[in-house]
Amino acid sequence: MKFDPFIIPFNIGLYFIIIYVVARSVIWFHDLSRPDKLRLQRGFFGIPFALSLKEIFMESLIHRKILKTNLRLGYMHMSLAFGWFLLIFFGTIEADIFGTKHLNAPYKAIFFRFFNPEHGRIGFEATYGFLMDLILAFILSGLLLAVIKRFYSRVVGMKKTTRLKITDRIALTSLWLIFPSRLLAESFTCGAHGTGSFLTGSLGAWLASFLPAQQIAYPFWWLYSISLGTFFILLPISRYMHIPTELFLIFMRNSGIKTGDKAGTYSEVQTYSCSSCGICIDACQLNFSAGITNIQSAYLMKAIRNNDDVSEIVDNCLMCGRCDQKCPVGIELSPIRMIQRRGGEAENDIRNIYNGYFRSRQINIPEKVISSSNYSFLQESDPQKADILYFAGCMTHLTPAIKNSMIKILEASGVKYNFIDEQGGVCCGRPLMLAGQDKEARELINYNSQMIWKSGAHTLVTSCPICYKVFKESYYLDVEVLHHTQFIKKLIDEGSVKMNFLRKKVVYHSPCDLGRGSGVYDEPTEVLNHVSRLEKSDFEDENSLCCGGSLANMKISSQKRKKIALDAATELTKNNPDILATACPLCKKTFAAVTETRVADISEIVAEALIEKPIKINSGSHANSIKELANI
Amino acid sequence: MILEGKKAIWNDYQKEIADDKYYYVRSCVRQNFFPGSETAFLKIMREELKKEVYEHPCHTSCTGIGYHSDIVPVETTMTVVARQFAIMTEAGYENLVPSCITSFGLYTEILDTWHHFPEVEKKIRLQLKKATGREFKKPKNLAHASDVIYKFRKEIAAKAKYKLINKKTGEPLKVVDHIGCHYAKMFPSKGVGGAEYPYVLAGMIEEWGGKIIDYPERRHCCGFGFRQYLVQANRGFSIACSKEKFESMEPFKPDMIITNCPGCPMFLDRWQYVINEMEGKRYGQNGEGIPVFTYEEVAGLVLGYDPWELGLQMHQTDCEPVLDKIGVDYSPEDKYNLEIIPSFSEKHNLINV
Amino acid sequence: MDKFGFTISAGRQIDYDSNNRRLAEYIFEKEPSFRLCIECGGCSATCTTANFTGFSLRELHILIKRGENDQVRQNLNKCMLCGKCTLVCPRGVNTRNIVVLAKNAFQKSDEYEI
Amino acid sequence: MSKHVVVIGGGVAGLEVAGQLSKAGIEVSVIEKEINTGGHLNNWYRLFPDRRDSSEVKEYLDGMTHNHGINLLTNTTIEVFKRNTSHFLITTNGGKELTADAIIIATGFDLFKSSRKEEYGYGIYDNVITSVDLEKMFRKGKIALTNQTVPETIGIIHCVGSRDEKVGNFYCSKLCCVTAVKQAIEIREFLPDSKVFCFYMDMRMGGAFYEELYREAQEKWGVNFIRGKVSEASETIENKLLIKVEDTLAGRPLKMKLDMLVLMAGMEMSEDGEKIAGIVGLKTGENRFFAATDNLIGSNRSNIDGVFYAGSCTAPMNIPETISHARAAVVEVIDYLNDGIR
Repeated sequence: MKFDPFIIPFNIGLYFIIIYVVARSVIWFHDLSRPDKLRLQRGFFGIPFALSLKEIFMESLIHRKILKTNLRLGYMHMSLAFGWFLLIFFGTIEADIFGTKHLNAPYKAIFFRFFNPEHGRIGFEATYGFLMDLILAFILSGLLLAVIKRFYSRVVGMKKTTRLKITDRIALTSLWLIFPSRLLAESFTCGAHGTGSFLTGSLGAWLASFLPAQQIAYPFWWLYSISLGTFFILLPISRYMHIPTELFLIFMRNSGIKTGDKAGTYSEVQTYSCSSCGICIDACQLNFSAGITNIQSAYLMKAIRNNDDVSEIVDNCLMCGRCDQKCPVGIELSPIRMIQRRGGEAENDIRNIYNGYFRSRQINIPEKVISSSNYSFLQESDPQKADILYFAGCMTHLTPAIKNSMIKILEASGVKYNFIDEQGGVCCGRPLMLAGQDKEARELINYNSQMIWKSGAHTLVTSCPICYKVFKESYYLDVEVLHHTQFIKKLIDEGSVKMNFLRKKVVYHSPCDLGRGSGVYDEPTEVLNHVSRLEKSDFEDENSLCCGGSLANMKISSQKRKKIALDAATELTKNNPDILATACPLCKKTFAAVTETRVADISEIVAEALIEKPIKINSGSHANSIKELANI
Repeated sequence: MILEGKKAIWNDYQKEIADDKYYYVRSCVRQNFFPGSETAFLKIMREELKKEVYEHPCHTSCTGIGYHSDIVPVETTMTVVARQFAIMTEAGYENLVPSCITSFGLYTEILDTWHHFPEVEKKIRLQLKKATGREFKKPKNLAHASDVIYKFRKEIAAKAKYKLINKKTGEPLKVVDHIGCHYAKMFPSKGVGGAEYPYVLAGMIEEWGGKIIDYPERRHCCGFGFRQYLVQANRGFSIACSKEKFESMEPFKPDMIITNCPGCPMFLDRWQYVINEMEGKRYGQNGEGIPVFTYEEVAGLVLGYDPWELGLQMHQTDCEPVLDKIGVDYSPEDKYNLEIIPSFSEKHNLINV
Repeated sequence: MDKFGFTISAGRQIDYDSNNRRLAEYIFEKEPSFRLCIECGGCSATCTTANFTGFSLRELHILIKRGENDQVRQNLNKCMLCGKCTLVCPRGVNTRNIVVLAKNAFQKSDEYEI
Repeated sequence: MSKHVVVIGGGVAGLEVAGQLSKAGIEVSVIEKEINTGGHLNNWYRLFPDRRDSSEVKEYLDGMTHNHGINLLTNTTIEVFKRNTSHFLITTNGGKELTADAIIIATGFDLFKSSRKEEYGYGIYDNVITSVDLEKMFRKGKIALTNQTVPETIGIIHCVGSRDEKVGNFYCSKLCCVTAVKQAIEIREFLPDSKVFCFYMDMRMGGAFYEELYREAQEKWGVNFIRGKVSEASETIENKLLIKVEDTLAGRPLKMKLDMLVLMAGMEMSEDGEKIAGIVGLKTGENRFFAATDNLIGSNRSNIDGVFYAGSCTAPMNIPETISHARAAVVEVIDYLNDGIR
């Protein structure tokens, strides 16, 4: 037998998806900026390609990251992806070795059992058949988990599972049908011919014992083919588009392409690469503390793919970056969210299937219309010259203890500094950026930049991680920008300040913009280790919690903020530390409102430990009297 | 609107008004603004009501305009007023009837001040004595001229030739009453009907057949406000005040406005012209303005006096629509005929005939 | 008109009934905490912008509620969105979102036809 | 022989005093000028802050009087009051003579007569009503304008007759703010489509759970609060009420049209209290309420030995305060009866 009409649905689907993916790849490549194109070209002939292959194997097939965070969920994804891959891989080899000729059309491998019903009775053939049954059983076990997850997500250790739209449902159904229909089709065929291994053979024999196996097999081959064909055709308009897209994403990422601040190919590839696995939903504090369950990144990606109005989703996010860290696909979720914030509200198109395949791409997000200069009232600044600038930041002015501690430390260190916003400064601009108002933010950035430049300083120290992040990322400065924890670490290393060791148990809360946002994890903990007994918590470094006070969330109510803060503080103070330390005025203020534990900024702890006037042992001057000794 | 409620308030605010032997003091500005009005008052009092009204040639301005414009100090004003009282005392009268609302308000205010601060009165008496050698008795009764007309509104109605009724439809004319701010706003108990629901003009209108309109901005100043008008740059505020009133009364479709103050008819009348010049807007019906009258003019009309003798040709907003509605017998062609005017007024233009 | 040497002055009165309060309704709907303001002025006192120029978030809230949209538009963009106001607000009003919503509303339409 | 105390006034304070004294074994007579006891409670629908039905408090007070054998003289006023060395002689309007060992004055308050604020037009404009009129509407279960239509915009003016030198009341009546908030909520409950505006000078939400109620009014019921004293109201041609107020927080005058205006009448010394002050010879204060001998530790004591005050005849009080004040009066009376001195 060489051909049977039932393979037509499969063939249509297969060739459609191959053509679609190729066409789409070409379009995506075409839309890349020139530097990114070069990066991709260079990547193709270099190490990135090898790295990508490895990553594709590890992440797209094995799903290493998901396995690490959630074994059962990882197994589910692995069994489906890797299992299917194995099935195709060994199926193709099977068809090549045992088939009538070499180099077969794909359908010959997929429907091998149909075309070779007598195959696999003895010897090596039987062993190979055993392998194929094993792989199928592997997939089916994962499928079983997937089905259960859909109806009861906790089985796979997930608190929430993603909600589906109609095309996703059809695609999902066809996906679910593929493997059971293959099992049944093969089993009936095997039953009729007395072939097959432990799975198909046994099941087939049993079914054949009371059913006309030969007649029933044929419809199941049709079903198998239709399921495959349907799945392939729906792939581009369902979330399963992530399967081919992710390969593209991995390659782009390894070639060094970044999201940037405008929508483009890379952000689009990323949104398509989201498999809606839901790990971001579980990571999200808005979900598990505040009960806000419709704004998480998976939903945002889906809404962008669907061209839905995302305005309600994008602004309701703390931008803590926990989901970025957890995303198994490595999608830069926060930058994509920022792109949407900048874009304002998208027009809601009339949705149809056609749009699903050939929709207007995300490149054309309408720019917000911004009125002319808003901050013309700002007087030109004339700062004092200084080596080091201290910029407390708006929020720090609401936590005078931090400000005063920093002054104490700066004075003790003996550096020549200028407290640049002592009388209240101009906002750093990040809050505006977080609201998607980059142009306004740029006005403030220019103002502050000018001030910093005029001061002639070489170092800029700030107490606020929000300011720190924007100084680092969006200011064009020729000064070294340091968060005060980094600065204190430097002072300690240089020996400019001396400290007592405080016999206090301290737990450190890493602020989002400092830790995940700017990658400053070590200095704060090193400083704390230097002056106190720093204890471990369950939420450290990348896994830190958000205090809930984040300026990034425009929508959340104060009650929900409080709930997030309370949950986070409860977790962090589980072991009754003396101090809940943080490195951000906003975190401090937020936590202080919800916990009995003393909340202090690292600068406060350092200032407390500071030996303000160290007795200079080797200095020429020495005390003339006991009273004088007491005074120095 | 619950009329009983209003009546209860009107009953609360009744004042004593002398019934004869009046010492009448004219307004500084009215003789220029609406020269027929004061003359008409004298004619009505003397000829229709047969009352004794005395005027003194040495009477001066009460300085109210200067006082309210922060030009004349209060002690100076009080001394000037003390002199008026002295002249009245010398003439043997004790029922003071000012024609001007501001004078009335000022006299009331000064008498009240002296009542509460007798040492001030003593000081003023001394100052008057030093300056002029005069002494005075305080008036026994102080009533505004409109109070007097209010008191005799029924007598006037009995002699009336016309009623404030639209002759064609038989409907009462809709009348807006506007009370001068200084009449009762400072001392509600000194005004007929008080400050919130003044009855002095409403009583006349009701008696003479018209219907009073109660519109939201009835309390609002006409826009004179002294300082607002005296400085040209401020006149925009003055006219804005009048405009606010007109806009508020417009939906009620008033036939006419009646006033009891020297400034109010002036501004309500002239500003209608200016608003029309500036914005092309008129507030009356059929593209006309709303005619503005003094209470003496209305009384004169009711009694059948000739409109031109009453000085209605001096109005900038034409009065003819109202005359036509009432059915007044007048000759339009004589509006500016100077010859007929003295025949009415020559007698009463003289003091104390 | 010039010939009089003055014009009719515009009143300062807020005409509540003829003002367009769609902006306020829009913000009430999107940010219910807008209702909770008790006009303490804490936001204005701590305001970064108010340190430099005449700007009162408290007054801005009132003007939005009264439909004095022109005045709102003239001042709204002075806000730097730094968020201190949200932190000091004793009633938990989400002050920043109110500013952002108003900005968005003005961007959508000049006539506040939200 | 058991002692006899006469309580003048059968409102909240009077009944509470009577009940408590009776429980303590003292013979009590209550003189009430109206046919029914309960005083102002009879006019109220629900009570702040928890919006319980006023009848619940009424039931409690009735229980006090019925269960303890109190001699209740309704429809009764005092004509003559005399003092002998150790007791008081009272002659009522019916000619009845009572001998008392001590007297408790519990004459309560009168609501400010809103028509005295002429600029608001109470009794003149159709749809200007007082807080009591509104409570009556609540009781009837229907809020309607005089033309029987349903109001859409309703304004509530605080401080009518309170903190107002022009009507001779310098003091704060203290309860009108919370009454306004309570009534605003109730209006919104009755008329979900209505808009309610409260015009206040200060929100004086000092009592327990008052501020919470205020917040609820803003948050849940969307009541609008505009800070400023309404200067005047007038009727428009559509028979709406045009009010003028300064929106002091915007620093600008404001005008708006309303369908209905509710005046939060303040509390004043009752007229009958004033009469009794004259008959008995009791001192009254600058606020015209009965003057206690000591504002800190003797707010129940009068200038006459054996005569004590209970409740809002001494100052504006809410119900829990009145009840507490009444119970305090009971202690004072018992002390007096035991020791013969106060």
